[in-house]
Amino acid sequence: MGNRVAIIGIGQTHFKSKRPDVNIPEMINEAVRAALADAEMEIKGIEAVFTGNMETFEGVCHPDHWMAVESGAFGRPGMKVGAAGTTGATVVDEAFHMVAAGVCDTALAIGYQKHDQGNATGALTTCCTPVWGAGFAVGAMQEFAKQALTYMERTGAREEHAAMVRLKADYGACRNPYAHLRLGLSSIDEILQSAYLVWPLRILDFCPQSNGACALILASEHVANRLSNKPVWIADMITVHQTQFRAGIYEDLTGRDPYSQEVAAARLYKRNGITDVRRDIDLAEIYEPSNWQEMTTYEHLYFCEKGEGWKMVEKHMTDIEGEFPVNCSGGVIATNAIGATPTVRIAEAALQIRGDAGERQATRDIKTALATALGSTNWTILTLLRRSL
Amino acid sequence: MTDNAEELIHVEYTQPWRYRWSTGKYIGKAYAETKRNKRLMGNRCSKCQEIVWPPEPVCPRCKVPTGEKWVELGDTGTVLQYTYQVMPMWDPHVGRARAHPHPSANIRMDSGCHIMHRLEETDPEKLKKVKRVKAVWKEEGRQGGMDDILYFRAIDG
Amino acid sequence: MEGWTIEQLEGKDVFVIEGQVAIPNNYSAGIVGSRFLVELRDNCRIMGIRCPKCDRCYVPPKSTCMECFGQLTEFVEVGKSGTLLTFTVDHHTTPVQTASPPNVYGIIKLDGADTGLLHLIGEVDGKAVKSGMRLEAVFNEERRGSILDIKYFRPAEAG
Amino acid sequence: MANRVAIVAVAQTRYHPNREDVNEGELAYEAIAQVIGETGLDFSEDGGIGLAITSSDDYWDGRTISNNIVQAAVGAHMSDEGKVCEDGLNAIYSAYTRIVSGRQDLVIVCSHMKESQADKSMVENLTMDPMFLRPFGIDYLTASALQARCYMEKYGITSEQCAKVAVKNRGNARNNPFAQEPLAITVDDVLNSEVMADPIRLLDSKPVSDGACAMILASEERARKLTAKPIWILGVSNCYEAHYLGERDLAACDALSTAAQKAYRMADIKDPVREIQVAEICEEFSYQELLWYAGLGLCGAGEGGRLIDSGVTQMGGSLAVNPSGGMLSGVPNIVGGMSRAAEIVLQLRGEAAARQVEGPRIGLAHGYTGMCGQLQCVMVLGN
Repeated sequence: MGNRVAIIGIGQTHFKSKRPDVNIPEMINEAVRAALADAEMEIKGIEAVFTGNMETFEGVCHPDHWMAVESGAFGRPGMKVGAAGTTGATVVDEAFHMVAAGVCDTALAIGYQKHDQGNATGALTTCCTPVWGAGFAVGAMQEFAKQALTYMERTGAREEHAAMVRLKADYGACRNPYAHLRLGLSSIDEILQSAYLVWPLRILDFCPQSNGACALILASEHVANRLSNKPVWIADMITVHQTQFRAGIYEDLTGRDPYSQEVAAARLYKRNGITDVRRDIDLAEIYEPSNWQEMTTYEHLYFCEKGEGWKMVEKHMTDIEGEFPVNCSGGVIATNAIGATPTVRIAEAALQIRGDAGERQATRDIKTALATALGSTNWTILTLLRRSL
Repeated sequence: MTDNAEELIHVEYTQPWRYRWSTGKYIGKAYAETKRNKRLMGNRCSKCQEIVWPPEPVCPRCKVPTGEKWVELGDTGTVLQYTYQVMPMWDPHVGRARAHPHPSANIRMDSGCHIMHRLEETDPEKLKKVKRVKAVWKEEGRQGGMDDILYFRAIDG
Repeated sequence: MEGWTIEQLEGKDVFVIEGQVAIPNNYSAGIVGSRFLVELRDNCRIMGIRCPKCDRCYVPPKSTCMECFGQLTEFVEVGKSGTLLTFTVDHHTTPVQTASPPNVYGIIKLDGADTGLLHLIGEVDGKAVKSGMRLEAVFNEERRGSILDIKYFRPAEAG
Repeated sequence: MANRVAIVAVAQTRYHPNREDVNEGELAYEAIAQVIGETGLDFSEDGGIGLAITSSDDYWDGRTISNNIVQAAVGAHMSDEGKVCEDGLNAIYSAYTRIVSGRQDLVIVCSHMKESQADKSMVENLTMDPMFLRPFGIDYLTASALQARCYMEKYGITSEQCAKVAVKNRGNARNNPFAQEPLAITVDDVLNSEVMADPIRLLDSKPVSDGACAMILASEERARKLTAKPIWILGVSNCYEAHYLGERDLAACDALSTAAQKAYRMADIKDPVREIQVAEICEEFSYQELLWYAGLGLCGAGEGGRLIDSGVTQMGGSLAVNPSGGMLSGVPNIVGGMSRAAEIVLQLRGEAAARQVEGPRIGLAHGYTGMCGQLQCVMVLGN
């Protein structure tokens, strides 16, 4: 199906809570330069540029227009796409299809968010139909809280398990120079003492609001083989979105609506011959805005049986040194620049395949990796990466 | 040359964005029913027979037109999930941070449809026991929409 | 809800809601933009940034050259006077404009710059404004680090 | 390239200054229901429509993730979905790549917009750099007036020549049942209308409009079974301009030239004036049609005035431009490019009724997004 597509350049900014030293285009430019340097390319070699963020978080309409020069889009094809929390993967999907279609040989995909320019939690509440949901002002946080409660009730997971997820994430983040929250935590007690934000979510159960950008350079097979000695191949990408008012329900009441992540994973595994996930995939970078979602996501992605995600955490199976490492980078609870987050998942998974993840490199050899993207209304994009096709 | 070349400037933008949103025909019908008759009305999909809520012209699941088979959701249901907000959060629709004293809940109505609304009970301990609930309607000043229900009150059985 | 009005369309079960989305934004000018704004505010100087490779001077300054994608660091002061490239006498009323119409806007190529700067034109009747005319910057008495620290450009004295 | 891509069904709503009787989802569904009905397709996993790509804008809609409202209508629940935050022609471009790559064989695209529910100036001002442009409180009209003067003065384009575009397009709109503002006006009417931002007058500008457009794209194999008149996408490309007006040559439109040249190369078009019989282009202001003529290679730089004077682009001319009435007769912003492509499809199928151009084989659709056409998209279609 289509031309083969590889990632040949990876660049990200250092994610931070404040970036007063750059405006939005300049921040994007840092990631673009880093990706070009990684691929040992110049901007001349890029044929198309795709950008994405959550627009209302910064209060800039058509932000791709303001940053046209800094993103490299000036004089080139490209477009801005938007798909809630999954946007950072949608940009990659867009670039992937451009190259797979043979429309161009190289394309740049940029996900970014500069949270310090606005109010993301406030902006997110406007995703409800204004004429319907307004006044309830429930952002993603409250929905995640409800999911956490249901998860505890049904599976036997405890707050301690959520704390273990943070501890694991912090271990990775402290080894990742790009990560935002690097707390140096040593025990789960420190986490269990942090204040509740939205019950039962504590401040340390939740992701921070980060500023940053991530850029990937995609190339067709012949260009990738010519320019790169370690291309990472995009074996497949899949998108499954779910309508808004199915959101927030951990399990559908009727039993008829599965979770979008489950559907996406089942379809992806089927068409790529993956029958035993932990055998056929070596590592995952998943989008978990809260500790609790890391555990439920394991289950949705068939890493384990239903109701047993917390056991994987308890057994340290998903640690950097574990048999099935998940989020060696520190994940989303350590760094969340929403529009960049799914792009970072793909970037980090690709770095692991290249063996270029430095101190956060998984112990086992990573040949195949899965990167996920999650939108607040339960939208999903999955990317399957391989060292060779 | 100035000495404070390292000073970093910020530019504020505070103008609210104004809109005239339409409910459209389907949500409009639901508005009219809450306003006039203190009734929650959804439309039933002609194919799967599920209630579409809030009402829409197309059933998301079956991807076919729902038709206009209107059905009452009733006033009673069971709380499935709830949460309460500890810190005030920015509400862009009113333009300031505000707290929501009433917990947000997902409620399964006895008609089978699930909705999102607020609970009357605010005590965290008592909340854990709230299962069966009933809508408490505004007696006066109903304008249409979900705000015509003040909150859901705990009931027995 | 507070600050909203709901109105039912006559004879229809359709409602129109007048409401708002109000989220304050606070934009970083960044190091390059801040330098420009601080110079305007403190010294009434207009700074450009020059690409040594393309020999092109940008006003307002930017950190990336649009020609060669090079990173720019070389600030240069440009003139307070320049040539009007194009203009409009703007009569329409909008909720976002800062002064009631008519407003005269122009794009001015300052002496020493290679790009045009969008700004207001003042102290002249709209009918007397002509492309190619010479203009000079008039600064506000009170300046706060904004592009509007330049009050407007007015016709320059002879030459 | 392995796969050819065809447009197999198109639909538009009637464009209207204020559709407050419907929300955006219901409005979009008016067009979507038609293309679904016409093709008899469904969204089943086995052989149904596999992907929906919409184009809309969070700021116009007043909500974040603006595609939420059309998700059910475009069949995107538990399915593949994309949203392009640009003019609708870019959404077709995106859908095109999915089919050429062989990863989808049926895609529904939809563009929807209710301009009546927000304020144009507010949204447009929000697209601008907050440091150096936004504080002036300007909008695209002001920016376009600066461009119009620059272009007109450089090439001696007259207000009469611009007015001729407004007269032609609004006159053509009288043959288009979807058009919002079919008008029999004269050049004098335009020149005597209120000055908005000199040199742009009220009748040089497009009115506020609500509407939606939808279409279904298919691979060659599926297209052959779905319709006797598939319309093929022969070439498509887009290109960005720089943001700051002072960094651009406002009398030129380099991004449009680049996009057009790429699209022509893909479509193997060497002489667009001879090879293309009908064009639908986005002109929010009358001067733009003249400027875009040159960008699209339909005339030399600065010759747009002469081209409109020659009558070539009138109905009955050898290259009719905007037989539908174009944007000036009232089409919402984001929907512009998609509705242009829909009109070209109707022309190439010979189904454009009273606005039909005689026997076109190749048609051109153009759409742009942003201040003074910052992102330009060009598509060549053939039957």
